[in-house]
Amino acid sequence: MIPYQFIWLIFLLPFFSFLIIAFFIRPFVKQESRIAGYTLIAALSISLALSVWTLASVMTAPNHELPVPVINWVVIEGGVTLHLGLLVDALTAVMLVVVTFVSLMIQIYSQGYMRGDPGYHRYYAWMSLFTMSMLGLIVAGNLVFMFVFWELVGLCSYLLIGFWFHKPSAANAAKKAFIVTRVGDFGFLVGILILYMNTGTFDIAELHELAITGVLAGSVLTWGAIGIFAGAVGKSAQFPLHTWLPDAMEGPTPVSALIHSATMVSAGVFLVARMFPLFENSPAALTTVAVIGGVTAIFAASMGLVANDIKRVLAYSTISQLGYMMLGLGTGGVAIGIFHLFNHAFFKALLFLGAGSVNHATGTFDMRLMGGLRRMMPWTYATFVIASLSIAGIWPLSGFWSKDEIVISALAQPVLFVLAMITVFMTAFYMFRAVFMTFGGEYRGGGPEAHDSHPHESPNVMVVPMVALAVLAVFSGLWNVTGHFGALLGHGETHGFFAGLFHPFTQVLPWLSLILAGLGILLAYAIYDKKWVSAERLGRLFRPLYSLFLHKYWLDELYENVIVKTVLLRGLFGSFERFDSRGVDGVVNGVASSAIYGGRALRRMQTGQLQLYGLFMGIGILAIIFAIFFFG
Amino acid sequence: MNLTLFIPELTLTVFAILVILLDLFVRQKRVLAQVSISGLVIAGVITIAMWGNSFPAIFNNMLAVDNFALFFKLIFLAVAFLVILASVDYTSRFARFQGEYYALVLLSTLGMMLMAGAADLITLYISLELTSISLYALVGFLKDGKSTEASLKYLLLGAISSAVLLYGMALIFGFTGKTQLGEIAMVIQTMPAQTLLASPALILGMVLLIAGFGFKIAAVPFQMWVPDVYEGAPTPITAYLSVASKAAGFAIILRVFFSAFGQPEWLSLNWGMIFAVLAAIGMTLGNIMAIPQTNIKRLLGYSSIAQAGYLLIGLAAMGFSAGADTAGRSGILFFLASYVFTNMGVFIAIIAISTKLNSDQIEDYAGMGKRTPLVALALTLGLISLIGMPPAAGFMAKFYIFSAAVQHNLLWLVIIAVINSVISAYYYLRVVKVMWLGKPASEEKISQSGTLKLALVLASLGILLLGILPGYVMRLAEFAANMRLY
Amino acid sequence: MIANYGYIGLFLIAVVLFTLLMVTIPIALRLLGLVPDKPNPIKNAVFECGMETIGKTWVQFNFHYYFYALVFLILDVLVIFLYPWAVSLRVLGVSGFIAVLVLITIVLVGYLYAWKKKVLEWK
Amino acid sequence: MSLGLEHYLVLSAVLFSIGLYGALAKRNAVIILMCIELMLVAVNITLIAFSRYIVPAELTGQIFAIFVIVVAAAEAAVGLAIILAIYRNRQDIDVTKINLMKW
Repeated sequence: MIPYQFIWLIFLLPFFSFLIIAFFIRPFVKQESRIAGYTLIAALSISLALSVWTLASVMTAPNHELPVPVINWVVIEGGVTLHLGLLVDALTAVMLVVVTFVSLMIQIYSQGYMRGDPGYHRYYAWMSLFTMSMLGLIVAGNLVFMFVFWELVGLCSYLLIGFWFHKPSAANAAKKAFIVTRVGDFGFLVGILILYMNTGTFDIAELHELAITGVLAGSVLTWGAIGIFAGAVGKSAQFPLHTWLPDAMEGPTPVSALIHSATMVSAGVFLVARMFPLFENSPAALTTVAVIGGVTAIFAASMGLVANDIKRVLAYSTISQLGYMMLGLGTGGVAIGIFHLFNHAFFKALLFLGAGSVNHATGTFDMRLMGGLRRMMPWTYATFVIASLSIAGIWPLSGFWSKDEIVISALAQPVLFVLAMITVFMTAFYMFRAVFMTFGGEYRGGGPEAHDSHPHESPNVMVVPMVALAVLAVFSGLWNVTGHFGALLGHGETHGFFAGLFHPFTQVLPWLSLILAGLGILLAYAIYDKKWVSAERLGRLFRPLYSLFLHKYWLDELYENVIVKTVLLRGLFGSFERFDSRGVDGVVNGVASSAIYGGRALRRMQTGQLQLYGLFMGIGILAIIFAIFFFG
Repeated sequence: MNLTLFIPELTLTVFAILVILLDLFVRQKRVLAQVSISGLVIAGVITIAMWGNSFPAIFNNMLAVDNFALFFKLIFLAVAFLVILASVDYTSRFARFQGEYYALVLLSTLGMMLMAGAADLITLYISLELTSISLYALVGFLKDGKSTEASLKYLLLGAISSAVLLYGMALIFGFTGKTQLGEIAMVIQTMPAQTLLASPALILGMVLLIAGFGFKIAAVPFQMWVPDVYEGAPTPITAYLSVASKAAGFAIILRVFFSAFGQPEWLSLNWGMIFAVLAAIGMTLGNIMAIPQTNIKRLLGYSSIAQAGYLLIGLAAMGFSAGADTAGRSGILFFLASYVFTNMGVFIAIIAISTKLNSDQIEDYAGMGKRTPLVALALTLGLISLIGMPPAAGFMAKFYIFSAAVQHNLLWLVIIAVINSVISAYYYLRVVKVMWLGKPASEEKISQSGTLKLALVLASLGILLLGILPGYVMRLAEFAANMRLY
Repeated sequence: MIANYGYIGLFLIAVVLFTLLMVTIPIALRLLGLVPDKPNPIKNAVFECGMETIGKTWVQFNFHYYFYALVFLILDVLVIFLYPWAVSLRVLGVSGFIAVLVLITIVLVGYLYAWKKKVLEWK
Repeated sequence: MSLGLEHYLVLSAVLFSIGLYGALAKRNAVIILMCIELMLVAVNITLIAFSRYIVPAELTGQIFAIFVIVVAAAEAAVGLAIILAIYRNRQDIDVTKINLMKW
């Protein structure tokens, strides 16, 4: 049984490394040294060890929960009491292991990828803070404490996506990410307040109790849950608020890897899982989750079919996989959704690292300029293919197990089930499209700043983490073959659809999905490797669909119109360039521009004539008086 | 009568006079700053020593010396301390009048300390005027076009509002025949309800009081002077106005409305509702009008209007709870405490930058992240705290006040407030963005004097402390919130 | 009791409302553009009636007059307090005497200040 | 008829309103200052009238009035000084022209 002080250490260690890097290493150590990286790596390895220990002791603990004595953080007389408490159950433990492990791998990889970058120290400082806040978010025991770290995660992603801030695109992408997610955070906050107003507590465990015992029910529960879900939608880029993720590519690739696999986007899924008893007891909220998830899954996958930037393909696949997780949560329960998150973290991180190493070699992310890397970068190729097979859901790789569980549990809602099935096909197709375009055929010259005409494998410091991740991408799925994982997280309900490694072949659904996936791969092979069917012909054949996907359903154009409108407003009021609102997106941009418009209109009230001010005061007084005598 | 309880005020008076006299005979002007700082420190130490036990009021109940007053006195002394630290370099530009400058700062602090304790309409009015008049003079201290204009606007509008306030006091006095807050409360509570309802005089007086105090705390619709005056005044004085004078206003409002108009319930509900509406309008107006600003002092003027709105939420909560529980009051106290450090930090950073650039335009702040990292960092911290994002103090303060409001079914108000803080993030972050991502006009570093650095570090530490370990200050605030009833 | 005089409050409201109305009308007309805004020397004259002053009104007499006025004002105010104290000297006794001494000292400091700042001598 | 409290109150209300009107409508800063003094005087009348009729035994209102007079004097002094400074800056004290800072 692990002492609880160590659990505190898990997320305090990265914080210490942040302090060390920010205040000692960055100012005093010279640029070349790579000690900053080693500091963080050391901290994370210890955290990982502790997390594993935690997981082990959680497994043996009674009803899989560790008691952690609370510290009173804020005590408001006659008001609330905020515990600085930790909630350590199976969910927490699993997430801890995933985050620490993936983050560790990525940090090691970054030692190679970021070497020589002028912002090397800054990079590791932010990375430490980023990991710390994610870990804090996971162990948080009450909603306010959680919200603090929730905001910190957002802030760090802002800093990391805008890491190369001299690129305006990067700065804007960062701002976009920050503000779009803030819209979701607003919903989250309102949800918290609604719950607090009706229960008078912020403590997650207590809220669970209230929800399960039915004290907390009805519209209050529904709206509170939906408010919380809004936060999740923002963070994990679900349908209406998904637009920030594809642009979040502007940061360094390892950052994208971390954001997409374990840290930022999974926070939303984790939040829903953490508050699951609330959703469980309000069917409306649960359905919302499922529907949003299903829609997002197919919606994003369809856009992934035609993207040419390898990182964009991966980004859309992330969104779509997150949709799967939400679908799993909405139809199946905690265990299923989180199990997919668990597997996805590994192969998605792997895919991004692969993309990074390809870019390292060719100096571009555009797949049309790659090709033929199969021979030049064997390790990258092998790991990338494994990850792709896994995400496509090919037996017996990890992706297969979690995805099929989701699909099976989706049977309850036929429509969503069909969507899920189509998505299976699409996923396989676009992933292998990427594989064949990148590694198949002949080398097409790479990007303008390609290191040399003949790309070569990346250094070992980058390859080793990829291999490690690949191993997990293969085997991590076996954990739930007989439903151990489900039993661990499922709070009693046992989600073992499969009774053994070969059991799936005795059932219809797995066959179905395997066949669909196989078809997808085959099609990709036919089009992009063997060129039996020309992509252009196909594109012309499905012209409307093709362009629809290529233009991302014209969503950005829609947003453009809003922007155009604001531009008109600016034109009307002149000299607007000073107020930079570029990069603020869609709805947000609408709100912002209307607010700005209001500001510009209202400020006319401030004429600088002091007597008008006095008049204003007088009128105000009278208004108050009359208000009292007529309404009071 | 027990004069020992009056020692902090006396100390400050003596030191103010001392500064004036020294100024006449001393060449080396730096001494003045040291003298006034030492005066503030002494007064502060004595005040802290008095903390804890419940003291009687002095001067036949004209001046209360309860913990509530002491809490505010400490706030004012701390602010004045920071302001003087920040002014040491700044005052060089009006070399001839340094003595007056420090003396006036001390005197206005004295006035505010009296305001915090005032338990009688007369003392209340005099202390308020002592504060205001010193501030009128300070605002016009630069003697250039903007500064004098600002001080004229402040003076005339302030005089009008204080006349209105005075009329309100006269009506209250006529209605009850008393000027001592506790006695007023007694008379009101003993009156039969229909008499109260029948006569508009009481309500009218109350509204006029709200108008008069609203002017000091920059509550809509009495806030019009704020942006202009903030822009024109010398920056340290702007900081002083935005923090201390606002805090003093809230001290008075809290005491008057809690101890005089706290009962009967329908009355407190009445003014609670007024404050709620004013809060909603204030937040929205301040935030929206701040967006298109290009001068950072002006921007902060609007932002302080918005912050006043957040604070008024606490007053509304107090009205709705009819003074039953302390959440609203202590919420305001804590918010003010964190607001002191936040705003002082921001303004000190601005002094540090603007005095070197001779410009308050936001676009000139480009690249400060490279040219003076420490200051830029502090400014960023302050702005984050103003947005109300963890881990800065602002988050805790907002959380505290909002939870108080939610407890009294003011969810609608809280939701408006939350939306507003989202809007506010937009313009605060614009400044941050310019500082860190903007192209610097020149590469050469900007160095700061020791005193300024000290002030900056103190403020930033305060922000972080209140944000991460708010427990102590919160307990302090709750302790101070139980003010003396007569 | 004053409660009976409550209607005075309403009266005040009416009067203030009337005042504000009077102030608002011209501004409103200005904003509506009904009134042409053609300033000319006569309109802008500081004094609405009587003779237009010759030359600048302000430079005609020296600032020092204002200083003297202000200094006199202090004395004036001091007397306001001295008078009631003098009337009831016996009742107030020593404490009252001390209080007045303090008051006078403060005012004296003011004079000293004015003196050192060369306000009292005529340049 | 005999003078009652209401007469004083009406008088003071009228004075106050005249003062307010002047303060909001006049353009010469000095005149505005005078109007403000007028408002304060009106308040003094109210105070003393109340004190005389409501609590004849005490002198609260009168004392209050004295303090008000003092404060008014101080205010006037500072006001004049500031107006002086303004005049030195821009040979003019028309408040409608004093709008360097707006919006």
